[in-house]
Amino acid sequence: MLLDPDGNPVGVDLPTDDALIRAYAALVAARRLNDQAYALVRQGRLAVYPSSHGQEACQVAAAHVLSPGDWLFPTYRDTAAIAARGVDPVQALTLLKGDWHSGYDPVATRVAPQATPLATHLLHAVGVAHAGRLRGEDAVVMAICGDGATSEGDFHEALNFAAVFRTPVVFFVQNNEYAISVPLSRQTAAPSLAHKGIGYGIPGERVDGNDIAALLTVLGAAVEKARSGEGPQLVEAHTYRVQAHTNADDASRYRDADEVAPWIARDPITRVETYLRGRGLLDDQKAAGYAASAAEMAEHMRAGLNTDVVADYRDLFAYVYAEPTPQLREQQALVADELTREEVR
Amino acid sequence: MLLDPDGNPVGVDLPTDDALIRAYAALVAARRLNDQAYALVRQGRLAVYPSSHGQEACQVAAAHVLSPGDWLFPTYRDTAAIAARGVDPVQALTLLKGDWHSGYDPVATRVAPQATPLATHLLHAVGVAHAGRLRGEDAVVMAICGDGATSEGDFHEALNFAAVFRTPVVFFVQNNEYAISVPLSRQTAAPSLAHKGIGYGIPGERVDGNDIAALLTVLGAAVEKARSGEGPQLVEAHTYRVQAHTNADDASRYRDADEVAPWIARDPITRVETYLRGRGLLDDQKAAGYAASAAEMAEHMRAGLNTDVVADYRDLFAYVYAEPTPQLREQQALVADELTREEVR
Amino acid sequence: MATEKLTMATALNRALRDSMAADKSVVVFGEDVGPLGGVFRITDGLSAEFGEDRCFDTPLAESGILGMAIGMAMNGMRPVVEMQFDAFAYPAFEQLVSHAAKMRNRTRGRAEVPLVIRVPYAGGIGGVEHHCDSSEAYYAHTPGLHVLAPSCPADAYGLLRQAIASPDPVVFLEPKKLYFSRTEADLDSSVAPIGRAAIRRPGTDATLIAYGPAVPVALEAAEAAAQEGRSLQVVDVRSIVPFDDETVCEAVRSTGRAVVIAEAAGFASVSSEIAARVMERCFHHLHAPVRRVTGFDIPYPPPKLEHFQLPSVDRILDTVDDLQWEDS
Amino acid sequence: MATEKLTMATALNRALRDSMAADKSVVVFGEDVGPLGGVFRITDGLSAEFGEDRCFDTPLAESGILGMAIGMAMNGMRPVVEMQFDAFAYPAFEQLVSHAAKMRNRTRGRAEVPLVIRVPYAGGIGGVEHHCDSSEAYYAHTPGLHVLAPSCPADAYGLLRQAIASPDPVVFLEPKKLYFSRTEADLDSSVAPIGRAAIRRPGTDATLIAYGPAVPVALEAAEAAAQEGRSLQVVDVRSIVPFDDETVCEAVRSTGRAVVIAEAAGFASVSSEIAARVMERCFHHLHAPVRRVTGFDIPYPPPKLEHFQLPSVDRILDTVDDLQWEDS
Ligand SMILES: Cc1ncc(C[n+]2csc(CCOP(=O)(O)OP(=O)(O)O)c2C)c(N)n1
Ligand SMILES: Cc1ncc(C[n+]2csc(CCOP(=O)(O)OP(=O)(O)O)c2C)c(N)n1
Ligand SMILES: [Mg+2]
Ligand SMILES: [Mg+2]
Repeated sequence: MLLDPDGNPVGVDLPTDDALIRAYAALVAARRLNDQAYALVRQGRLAVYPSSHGQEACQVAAAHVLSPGDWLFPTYRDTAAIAARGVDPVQALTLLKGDWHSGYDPVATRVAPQATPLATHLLHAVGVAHAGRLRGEDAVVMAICGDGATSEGDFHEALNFAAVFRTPVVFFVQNNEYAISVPLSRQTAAPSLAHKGIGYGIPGERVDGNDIAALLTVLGAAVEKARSGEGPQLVEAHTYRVQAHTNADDASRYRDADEVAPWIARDPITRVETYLRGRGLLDDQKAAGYAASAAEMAEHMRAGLNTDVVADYRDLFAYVYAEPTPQLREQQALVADELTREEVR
Repeated sequence: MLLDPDGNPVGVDLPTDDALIRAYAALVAARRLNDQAYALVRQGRLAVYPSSHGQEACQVAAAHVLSPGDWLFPTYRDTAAIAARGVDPVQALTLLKGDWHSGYDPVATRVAPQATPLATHLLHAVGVAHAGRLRGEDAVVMAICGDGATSEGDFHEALNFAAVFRTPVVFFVQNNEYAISVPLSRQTAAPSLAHKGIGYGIPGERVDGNDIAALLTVLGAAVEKARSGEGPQLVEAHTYRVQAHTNADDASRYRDADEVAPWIARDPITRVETYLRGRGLLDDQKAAGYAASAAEMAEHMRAGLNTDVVADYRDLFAYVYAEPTPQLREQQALVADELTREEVR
Repeated sequence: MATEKLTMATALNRALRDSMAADKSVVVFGEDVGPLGGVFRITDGLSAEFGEDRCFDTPLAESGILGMAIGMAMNGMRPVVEMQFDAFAYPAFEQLVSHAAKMRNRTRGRAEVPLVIRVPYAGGIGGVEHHCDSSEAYYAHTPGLHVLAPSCPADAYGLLRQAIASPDPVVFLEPKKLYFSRTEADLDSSVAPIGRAAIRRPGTDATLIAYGPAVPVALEAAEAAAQEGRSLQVVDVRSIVPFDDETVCEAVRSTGRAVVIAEAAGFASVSSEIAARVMERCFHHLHAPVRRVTGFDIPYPPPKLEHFQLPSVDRILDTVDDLQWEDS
Repeated sequence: MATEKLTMATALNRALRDSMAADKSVVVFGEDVGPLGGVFRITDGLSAEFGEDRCFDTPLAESGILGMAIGMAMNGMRPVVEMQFDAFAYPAFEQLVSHAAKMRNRTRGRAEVPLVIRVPYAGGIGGVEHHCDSSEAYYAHTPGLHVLAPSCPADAYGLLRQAIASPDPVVFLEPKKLYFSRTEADLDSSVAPIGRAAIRRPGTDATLIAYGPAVPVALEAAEAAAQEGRSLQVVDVRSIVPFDDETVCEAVRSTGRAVVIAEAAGFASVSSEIAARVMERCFHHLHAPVRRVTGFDIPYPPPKLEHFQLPSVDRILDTVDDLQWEDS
């Protein structure tokens, strides 16, 4: 912890003022993104939204510690991190809008498609990092997963492969204490998730997941260690899923509101805001400026996501293979024929 | 370590004389079983044999620390452990003779079928243990795997489930330094395999895998801890695969004979034999007696495995389901018809 | 014995509850099946009613869930596990194919694994990737598994109770899009024996063969065809493995024409099997080849495009029109 | 351009070597593929020739192997991974179905995963459980994968080189029992394009359709039938996905009778698909239904019983005899 829950600095090696201001702006945008996405679900524009409300410090830090050549491997919950990395949130939300599976170019942006099958993408992260290293590049891969995902076999295999091949991956576990309804105590009997590094020979760190300053420092150090050839790193951020798993979930079935309240008090944005204001780095006017940028982004989201895209059936057949098989060509022709006849009717 | 490589006692809490003598007899039998099975491969009676030559102390200890109601979950390499647990080696070798997949009754013997898909059986072990515990029984499950198998996702899931449910399983890793041709260094970057317990909140112990006294003590303690409700235990025995992976393997392609020699010197049988003779618990006459029992067992193996069983095609259809489906009945009738017509010809 | 109007979700919940009450070796576990009652609420109330030992949440790992279930089944229990969505059963594939399906055979029947793997499956719910797979072919192709797919609350209840009572492992496919539609059912008298298809609608001109989520669509198509004067028979397969050759072939022989309907991608699928075996067995009764209306051989589409993938009334009727009618 | 006598194992090894020499983004990894050269020696010498970075052993975890391969493929490499035996590919099933097969589609072609999954497959080698599965149906049913199964050294070489060059993920099924039989082949001129079947033997009375390990058996059966005066055509499918409807259907139309032969369990299998599509497409050319000679719907038998499971010359000829010949 570098900032205590009340925003008082308790550590020594705080990130630079610039980094914290930049992070603050991104936090405000991330919160706005979460709120806007939730609203869009209510309006029927998104099918569902797994919010990172309350986890925005993790989201922002994961993106901000990366250099341009680095990669980010996010989960379904990490839309805000993807946006913080520079991907258009409208593109990022294509999945949940339902127009296509993934809306941005993972190779151009160096942001992998948001992974739904838990922990599976951690192995892709290892592969991307290993390929880069074989070519002599110094790119680092930031791979995010949740506390629940640490129970999957792929989590184990990914950490182990990364360790054996000394692959430059930072495994970043956002421990928000829940996997849908299942609390952390049902996920592990270990003292912490960071302890999981030991069985692979990977250094593990724990960090307060609502403290942007600590996150920037710890994740930043992990990235640089990975880059300098020290092999993979494991960072567990302890945070909390303030809202339900998604809007479709009913958290009252499995946890008391009492449990949530203290976490709302530990909000990651207020904490850094208090600090920045105390240091004179932020005032009402500046804050209003960041809020305005965030509002602009929200407006862009609404504009981009309130459109009805006319779904083109040909897309269904165009990307299955580099070249459609004869079978797919037949099947596409069948739909084309149906549509022609429909038009005629 | 309780006995040093030369057979000198170095620990304090040695197993009882009785236990060591019983173990010695079983070690002699285990070695004989390995040798006999190898010979049967050469004679074309077994398809293949993954020997536990040099690992017999692990084999015997894994069986001897169990009480009658406990379960053993072995791998393909653990035929000697199965025999030490009281299963007829002829039945145990049914798999490799090729008459059927598994030759003994796993429920009656409380010995699971030898598992080939690596680490998968560790989860079954957790399930068996959990079911027993739900019924209020105090049975413990001894689940064996190799160093290579620790890399599989199922290893991770098994240890984690066992830890979360505090299931009475002893995970016993026979680290023989190789997974076929792949050395331990390619399997893990951790300081030891016992360290893997930490990430699950499971106590991990390392033990000299060629020291029967230490194995009996450490595994025995682990079994009793598991039984008394302390949850799962992890024990890594450091040993060595003295022979090739199986007779079909050519170890010279991946390791030097130099590497093997010191391990032959560390033979688990001579070590305890030296100790027992030193203590006056074993003399030539007694040793000859154990050798004779082992020879008798080998004779029984030859007799049982040198027979040509007439394969009954009906077995193929009888056990797929409790009741054959109509489809299987048709398929069986087809073979019956073929055989009738063959006889006629 | 009373008939009541209820959803498939309720019927399934009732089947679990009744099975647990009847046999204390029945245990239910998986992800979020405890206090939450499952993301589809199929296990609602079970952990409260039967206690934590009988219905519980596990760590998040499907191979772990199934592997542990196999062990428990080997040791006297009857586990019923839930895979949260179709595509999230794939991590358990090795446990399913190499162990659940083979344990009885491996041990000459000495180790039984009476367990049920419940899989909310298939599409039509506007779900995103990985939440709409029709994975029945993987299971149906694997010897040693029974594979069931109900299409209505009554069958859902009857088949699930039998699946739980079965000494063999059963993959129980629950069509998600039918979870919450209500129909009349008399659960007490629900008898849908494993291995028996059902004629859902009589008809004389052609036979529609469907299972799970495709059955209501087939019935709708038959209704529409009736308006146009064509009489379509509808067979609900229900039990994919074992397959009811008798009922299905007799139905097809009676009409001489058939269309197999399924949501799954068509290539090397259950509908390939049905088409092939019907043609093998009814060849000389057929006026036209058996045709298939299936999903295309593509990954399940995103929500906005899924209507192209799902067998529709129009596509079924077009295909029926193609069955080489003498008068056309 | 010279013809030489060589085994399929040698042809495969040569294909890997030539592909690695031609393109330095090709990397080979898996279990025991390094110094040992693979348990079947298919990767023999590659790590010595191309170095540890190009051909290497991994930790023992198949999901890990395929998952890492997917990542490497996303980042400019062309991984060729080995699954040691058929049944040991199952742990990688989720990576295969939910990622390898779908990554291109998911990203509208922006992320390609050019990779090859080599699977020594099928039986006939006296192998114990888990070492003899014919798993092609699982792969063929999964949209987004190409699935190839060569039956001779020349095709093995040609198809593997093309699989490695392909921008799409390819499951490459290597019939274990054919690894070490020698045939004449001219590797340099081996052209077996993905998606094209081959007529292996002309014939006029009926068509045998086979792939992989079943092809030599089909040829033997055709030879035996010729002795008895019956002329059987043999088609080698080679490319299961994409499937060559043109060649296969043209062949069947020319004879009017067909038998599909495969080792895998028959239910919901590749042979179901072939039988179904051939009957759909050639219905009015057929004198009898297309029949199948496949493995039974049972777990692969233990060595002493496997001869009952494998399609045999006699079983094929019996089935051909059953094709409703006018004169019988
Ligand atoms: C392999 C797999 N199994 C199940 C699911 C269904 N599922 C989606 S999110 C989730 C909980 C994940 O919890 P955690 O990893 O802690 O991430 P969080 O949602 O808290 O960010 C589950 C079970 C899935 N997506 N993938
Ligand atoms: C899932 C799976 N993958 C691959 C194999 C093939 N295989 C059999 S034994 C073996 C090596 C196992 O090494 P280890 O776990 O150390 O056990 P050991 O043979 O040394 O006793 C391999 C790779 C397998 N049996 N199962
Ligand atoms: Mg979580
Ligand atoms: Mg080993």
